[in-house]
Amino acid sequence: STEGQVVPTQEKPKKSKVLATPVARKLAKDLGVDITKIKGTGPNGRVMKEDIYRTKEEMTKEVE
Amino acid sequence: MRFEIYDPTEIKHYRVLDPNGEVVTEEDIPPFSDEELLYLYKTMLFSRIMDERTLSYQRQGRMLTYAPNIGQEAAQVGSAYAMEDNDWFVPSFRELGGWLVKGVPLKNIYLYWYGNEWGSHIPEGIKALPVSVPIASQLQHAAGIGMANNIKGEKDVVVAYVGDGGTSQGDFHEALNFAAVFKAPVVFVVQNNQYAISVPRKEQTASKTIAQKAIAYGMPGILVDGNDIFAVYNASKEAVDRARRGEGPTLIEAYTYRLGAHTTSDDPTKYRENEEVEKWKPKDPILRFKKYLQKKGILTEEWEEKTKKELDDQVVSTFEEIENKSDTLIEDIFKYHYETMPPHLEEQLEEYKSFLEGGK
Amino acid sequence: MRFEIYDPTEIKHYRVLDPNGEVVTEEDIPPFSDEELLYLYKTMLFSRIMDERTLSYQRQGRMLTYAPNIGQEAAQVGSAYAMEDNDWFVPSFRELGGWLVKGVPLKNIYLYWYGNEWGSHIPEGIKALPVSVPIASQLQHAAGIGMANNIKGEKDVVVAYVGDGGTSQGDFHEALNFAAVFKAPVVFVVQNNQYAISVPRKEQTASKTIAQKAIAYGMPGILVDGNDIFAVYNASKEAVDRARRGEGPTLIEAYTYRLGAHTTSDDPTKYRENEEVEKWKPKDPILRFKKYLQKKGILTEEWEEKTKKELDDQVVSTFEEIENKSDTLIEDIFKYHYETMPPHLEEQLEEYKSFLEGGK
Amino acid sequence: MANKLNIVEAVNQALMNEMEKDETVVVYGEDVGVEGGVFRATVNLQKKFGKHRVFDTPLAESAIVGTGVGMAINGLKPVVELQFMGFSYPAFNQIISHVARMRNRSRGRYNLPMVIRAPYGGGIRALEHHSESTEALYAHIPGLKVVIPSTPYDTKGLLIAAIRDPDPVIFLEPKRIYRAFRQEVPEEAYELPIGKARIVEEGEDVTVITWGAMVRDVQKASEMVKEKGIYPEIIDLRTISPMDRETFVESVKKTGRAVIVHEAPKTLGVGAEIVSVINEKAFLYLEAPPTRVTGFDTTFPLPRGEMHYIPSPERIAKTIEEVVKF
Amino acid sequence: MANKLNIVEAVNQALMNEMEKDETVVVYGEDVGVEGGVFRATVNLQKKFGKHRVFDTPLAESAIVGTGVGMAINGLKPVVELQFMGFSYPAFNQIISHVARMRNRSRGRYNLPMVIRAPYGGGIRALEHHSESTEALYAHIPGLKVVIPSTPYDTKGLLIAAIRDPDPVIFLEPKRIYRAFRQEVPEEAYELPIGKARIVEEGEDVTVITWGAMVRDVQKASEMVKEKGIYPEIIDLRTISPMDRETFVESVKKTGRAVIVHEAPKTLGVGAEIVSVINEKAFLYLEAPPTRVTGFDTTFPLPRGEMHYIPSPERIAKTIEEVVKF
Ligand SMILES: Cc1ncc(C[n+]2csc(CCOP(=O)(O)OP(=O)(O)O)c2C)c(N)n1
Ligand SMILES: Cc1ncc(C[n+]2csc(CCOP(=O)(O)OP(=O)(O)O)c2C)c(N)n1
Ligand SMILES: [Mg+2]
Ligand SMILES: [Mg+2]
Ligand SMILES: [Mg+2]
Repeated sequence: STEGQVVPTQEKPKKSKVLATPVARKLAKDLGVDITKIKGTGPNGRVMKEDIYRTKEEMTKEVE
Repeated sequence: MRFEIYDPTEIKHYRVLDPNGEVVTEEDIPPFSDEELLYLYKTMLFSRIMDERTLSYQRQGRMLTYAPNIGQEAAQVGSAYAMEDNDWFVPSFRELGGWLVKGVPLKNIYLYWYGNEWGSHIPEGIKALPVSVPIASQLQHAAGIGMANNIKGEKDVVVAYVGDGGTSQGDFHEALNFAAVFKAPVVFVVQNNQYAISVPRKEQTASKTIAQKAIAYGMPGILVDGNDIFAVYNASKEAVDRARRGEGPTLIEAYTYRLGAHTTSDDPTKYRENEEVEKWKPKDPILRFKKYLQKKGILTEEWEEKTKKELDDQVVSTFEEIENKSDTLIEDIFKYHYETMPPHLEEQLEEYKSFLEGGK
Repeated sequence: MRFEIYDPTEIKHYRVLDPNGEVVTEEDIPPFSDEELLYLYKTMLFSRIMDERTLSYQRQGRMLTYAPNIGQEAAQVGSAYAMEDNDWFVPSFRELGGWLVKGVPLKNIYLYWYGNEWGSHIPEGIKALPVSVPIASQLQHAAGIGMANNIKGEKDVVVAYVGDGGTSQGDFHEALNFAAVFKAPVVFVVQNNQYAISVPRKEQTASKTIAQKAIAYGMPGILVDGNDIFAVYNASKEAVDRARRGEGPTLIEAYTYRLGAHTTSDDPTKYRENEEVEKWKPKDPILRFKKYLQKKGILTEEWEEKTKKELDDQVVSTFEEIENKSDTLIEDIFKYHYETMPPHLEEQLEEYKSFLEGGK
Repeated sequence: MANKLNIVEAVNQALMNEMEKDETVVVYGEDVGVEGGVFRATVNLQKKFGKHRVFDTPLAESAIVGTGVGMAINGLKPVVELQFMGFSYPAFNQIISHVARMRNRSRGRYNLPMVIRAPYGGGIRALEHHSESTEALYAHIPGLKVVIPSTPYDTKGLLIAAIRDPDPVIFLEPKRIYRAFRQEVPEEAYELPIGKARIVEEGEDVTVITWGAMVRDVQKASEMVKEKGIYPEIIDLRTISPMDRETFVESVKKTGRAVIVHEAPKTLGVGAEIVSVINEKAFLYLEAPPTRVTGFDTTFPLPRGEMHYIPSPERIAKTIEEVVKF
Repeated sequence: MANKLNIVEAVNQALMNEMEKDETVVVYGEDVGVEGGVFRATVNLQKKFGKHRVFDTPLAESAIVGTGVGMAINGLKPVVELQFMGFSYPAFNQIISHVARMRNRSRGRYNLPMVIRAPYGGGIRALEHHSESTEALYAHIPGLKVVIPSTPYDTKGLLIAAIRDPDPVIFLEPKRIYRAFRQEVPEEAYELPIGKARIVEEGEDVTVITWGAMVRDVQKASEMVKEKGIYPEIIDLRTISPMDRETFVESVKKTGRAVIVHEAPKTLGVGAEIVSVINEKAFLYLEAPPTRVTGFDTTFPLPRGEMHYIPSPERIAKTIEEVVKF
C-alpha cells in the first residue's frame, strides 16, 4: 500500500543519475568514495551500502 | 389571505380541524376529492408504518441509527402535497413524509439510512435534494434553486424544511434574507417539533413564535397547527401560489411534536417527562385525520386494515431487498469525487485493491 | 419607555432634535450639564478632525487605507456615552467616535490604521475590544462577554456595533439569538449608514426597518435618528439601563449616512449620485448639535475655534509621533501567538534573524 | 480505590476535577447540560455545578465558539463542546479569525484560555459528516493548539492541561475508542504536558508515528510484524500542534525509517508535515522514504463502505514490512 | 489587435468571454455588480449582461456559496466572488460539507459546475484578514479543485477552464500581482488544462516548485543564483489540487534537489505535501533534502511587518544555494 517504490524500469536513464538512499550517499561522502563511479548491485542498479564499503576496500587495496 | 389574518407575533395557530377531527373553519376545508383524501391519509400511514418497522429493525440490530418522524406526518405530507411535480423538495433529514409525497423510492430512503450513498442518488426526474445533515445548511441551497428559477424565468417553486433548532443557525438567517431580497420562490417550512435533540424550543430562542422571525426578512410568516393536515396544506398552498406568482418567499411554522426519540441513539426520558408525551398523543395527526375521514364516511376499517397490510408488505420487502446486500463497492468510494478521477485517486484505488488481493 | 412607543416595524424615527437643532420633544432632552454637552460636542469634533486629517495624510501618501466615519459621529458618540466606565465597548471597524468616548488613546488608533498590531493593544483598564474586520463576528464576542457577566454576577453592560451590511451575516443572527436566550446585557447598535461599500441598504434586506429584526429574537428594537445625538443617547441609555437591570439585550438602529467614502480605497461616485450626498449634508450631526448648542448659548465661536485648534494639534502631533517609527519588531511577529513560544517558532525566528544578519 | 475509566469517562472526570477547583471554568454546547452530551461526556456536570456553569445552547456552532471568545476575554475559561468534529465548520470563521489570533492581534492584551472539545474520527457506523478527521485544517492555523489523546490516562491529563493552558486548545476525542477499554487513572487532577509525544513501544527497526484511535491499530500491526522479527518504535504524537518534533526525529535518527499512520485523507494530512520535518531534521539518516498509511483522498464513506477507509492493522503491517525491506 | 492584459483584466475578459458564450454562467457576490468589484475584476459585466446575470448580494459569504450550490444543482454555472480569501471562512461549512461533496454523496446525480473566486495572498499593505494564503485548507478537502494562476495568460485560460469544469473550483487570484505586468493574451476564449503544471524555466541543478505571486520572486532568485553558476528548473504548479505530481517528480529525478516556495505558513502548507510526494516518488534520486521556503507559522503581519513575511528573492536564493551545496 505504499507509494514508495520507484519504477525506474520504464525510465530512460537520465544523465548518469545514481540511485541511492540518503544514508548511502552520506556513507560514500564520509568514506571519500565517488558514488557516481560505483556500479550498484541493488534493485535497478541502486548503490547499496555494501557496494560503497566494497569500493572503499578496493580503493584501499589499490593504494596498498 | 390567511397571512394577513394571522399575526405571527401572536400565539394563535391557524387550524382547520381540531384534535377530534371536528371542523373549525368549514370554509377552509380544501377541495380534495375522496381519492385525494385517501391518498393523503395513506401516505401518512405509510410514513408511520415505515418508521415503526425501522425502529423494530433497529432494535433487532438489523438497522443503523434512524431518525423517525412519528407525530410529524401532517406537517410533512400536508406541506409537500402543496408542491407541483416540477417543484423542488429540499429536505432536512427527518422528512420521510415529504419524500414519500415527492415520489422518492422507499429503497433510496432505506439505502441511505442503511449506510449507502446510493440512497442519496435521487432518481432522474425527481426534483428533490438528498438528506442534509449539517443543520440549516440546506436552506441556502433552496434559496439558490429559487434564485436560479428567477434567473431562468422558470415558475417552479421550492419547498424547504428545517427544524426548530435549525432556526438558530446563521445559515437560516442568511438563506431567508437572500430569498427575500431576491424574491426567490421558496416556502420555508419550520417543523417546530418542540425539541432539538434534548433542547426544548423555549431555550432555542426567546421569540414568542418562530413564525414571527419572518418579520426580520420582510416576508410573511404564519403559525399553523402542524398536526392538522388541512391547515398545513392550506398555508403551504397559499405560500406556494404566492411564490409562483413572483411574490417571494414565506415562512411557515408548523407547530407539532416529535412523539418518538430524536434518533434511535437517543433516550428522551433523559430530558422530557412522560406526561408531556402522553399529553401530545391524543393530538396525533393521523388519528385526527382518521376521525375526520371516518365522520365523513370516507374511511372504512376494512380499507384501513387492507392498506396497512399492503404498506407493511412493501416496507418489509424493500428493507429485505437491501439488507445485507448494500455494501459499498470500493470503486464507488473513489469514483464520484470528480467527473474524471485524478491520478492520485486512481493510484490510491489501485493500491488498495492490490492490497486486498494480497499483492504488492 | 420609548421602546413601547416606537413600533420597530414602522418607519418612524425616534428624534429629539430636528436637523435645524430645534427641539422636537422637550421632555426628552437629556439632563446633561453644559460641561457634558461641550464634552460631547468636542468629541464629535475630535472625531471629525481626525478623520479629515487622516484623509489628507492618506492623499499625501503618508497613510494606508483608512475608514472614515464622517457623518456618523452622533450615532457613535451618543451610544458610547451611555456606557459607564466599567462597561464593555465592542466595535466593528468604523467606530472612531466610540473609541474616543471610551478613552482609547489616539495613538492606538493611528498605530492600527498605520499597520501595526500595537494599535490593537488596548491599554489595561479600558474595557474595549480591538477593531474587528470580519463583518459581524464581533457580535458573538459581545454576547459572550455579556453571558460571562451574568455568570459572574457582574452588572456591567456591553455595547456592540455593526453596520447595516453586517446584519445579513449569520453571526449577527446567532449573536442576537444567544444574547436574548441568555438575557445577556448587550446593546446592539446597528449603524445603518445606508451602504455596505457599494450595496445600498434596500438591497441588503427586504425588511422595512433593521430595527424590526429585533422581533425575531424576542427583544426590543428601536429605530432612531442616528444623526441626533440626544435620540441616540436616550435610546442607548434606556437600553443600557434595561440590560443592567437584567432585562436582556436591545437592538438599536441608528439611521445615519456615511458622508465620505467606504475607505480611502473606495470611489463612491461609482455607486451613488452626488445629489444624494448633498441631500444628507445639511443633516450633518455635528451641525445639528452645534445649532442647538448655539441657540442655548452654550457654544461660542471662540470656544469652537480654540478647541478645533487644540484637537488638530493633538491629531497632528500624535500622527507625527508614530509616522515612520512604527515598523514591527521581528520578534513581535512571533512572540504573541502563544504564551510560550514553541520550538518551531523559535527556530523560524532564529533562522530569519540569522538570514537578515547575512549568516547561515 | 480503583478508578478505572474509559476515555469518555476520563473526559468527564477531568471536567469534574477542574470545575471543582476553578470556578471560572464553564461548560456549554448543544445538549451538554440536561442530557449530559450525546456521548455522555458531560453527564452530571449540570447537576453538580448548576445551570449557570453548565448549560445547553441554541443550535449554532459559530455562536458557541464566538461567545467562548467573549467569555475568555471576560475572565472565564470556557470549555465548549461541538457535537461532532464535522460541525466545527460553521464555527470555522470564529476559530481561524478570532480564537487563533486574539492574543497576537491584541499583542497579549487578550489571551483566550478556552478549550473546544469535539468527538473525532470515523468507524462508528455513523451518518454523513459524523466521521471527520480534519485535524490538519486546525494544525495549519497559527495560534491554535491541537491535542488528540489515545488513552483514558492521557485524556484526563491532557484535558486538564488544556483547560489550564492560557491559550486556546482544540481537543479532539477519538470517539471510536471512547469506550473501547478502561485504564487505571488517578482520581485527583493531574496534567500531562501539551506538546510532548509519548513513546508507546520502543523498537529499533522503524519508527511508526500516529495518534488517537490509530494508536491501537498500530499496536496490533506491531504485534504482526514482530512475529517476522521487525521491532517498531511506536510514537503517539498526542499533540498535533505544536508537535513534538524532537521525539520522532530522534527516533528516526535511530531507526532510519519512518511510517506515519493516520485516518485523515492523505493529501495534506498531518503525515505530510511529519515527512517534511523528518526530511529537514534527519535526512541523512534515512534508509527508506518516510511513508504514509492513511485514509483515502475521499469523503469518509457511509457505514457500508467505512471498513475500507480506516487503515487496518494489516495495511499498516504490510507497509511497515515494505519500509523495513526497502 | 493587441490584447495586452494584466491579471485582473484577464479575469474580467475570461468572464466576458464565457458569459457571452454560455448564458447559464452567472456572476455574483459583494459589490461585483454596480461597482464592478473592489478590485474591478467584474467591471462592466452588469452593464453588459444585466442585473439578472451579474448582481450584488447581501453581505453573507455562507449564503453566497450556499446559494451557488443551489444554482448549480438547478442548471446554472455560478461564478461567485468572495471579496478576499480571508472572508471565505464564513462559507467554510458550505464549501467542505456541500460544495466538495455533492457529487459524491448523490453518486453523481448532482454535480456542481461552480467557481469560487477570491483574491489571495499578502503584500499589498492591507488590513487584517486581507492577506490570507490558506490554499492548503482547501487542497486538503477531497472533491474540490484549487487553481492559482501566476500570469495573465494563465489566468484567462485557467478561469475559462474552471467555469467549464463540471466540478467545483476554488480559483485564487494573486492580488499582489493583479496589476504587476501585462501580457499578450488571445481575445477569444481558450482553455488551459486544470491539473497541469508549467515549466517556467528549464534547469539542471535544482527544481524549484512554486505558484501564484511567488513565481516572479522565484524567477528573481533564479537570476541571482545563475550568476553563481546554479541553474534552477522552475515549476509553476498552477493547480494546487489535484496537483501535477508527474511534472515535478520527473524534474526532481533529473536534478536530485528540490526547493518549494510558498507564502503560506510552513506547517502543513502545500509544501509539506510536495515534499512527501517527492519522497514517495523520487526518494532514491535525492541528493539533498527537499526544502521549503515559506511564510512563518504566524498570522500574516499588518503592513508594518509584512516585508518580513513573504519569502524574498534573497531568502529564496540563499536556500537554493544551500540545497545545491548540500
Ligand atoms: C451543524 C450541525 N450541528 C449539530 C448537528 C447535530 N444534530 C443533529 S440533529 C440536531 C437537532 C436538530 O434539531 P431540530 O432542528 O429541531 O430538528 P429535529 O431534530 O427536531 O427534527 C443536532 C444538534 C448537526 N447535524 N449539524
Ligand atoms: C466577512 C467579511 N466579508 C467581507 C468583508 C469586506 N467588507 C469590509 S467592510 C464591508 C461592508 C460593510 O458594510 P456595513 O456592515 O454596512 O458597514 P459600513 O462599512 O457601512 O460601516 C465589506 C463587505 C469583511 N470585512 N468581512
Ligand atoms: Mg426540533
Ligand atoms: Mg455562519
Ligand atoms: Mg453600512
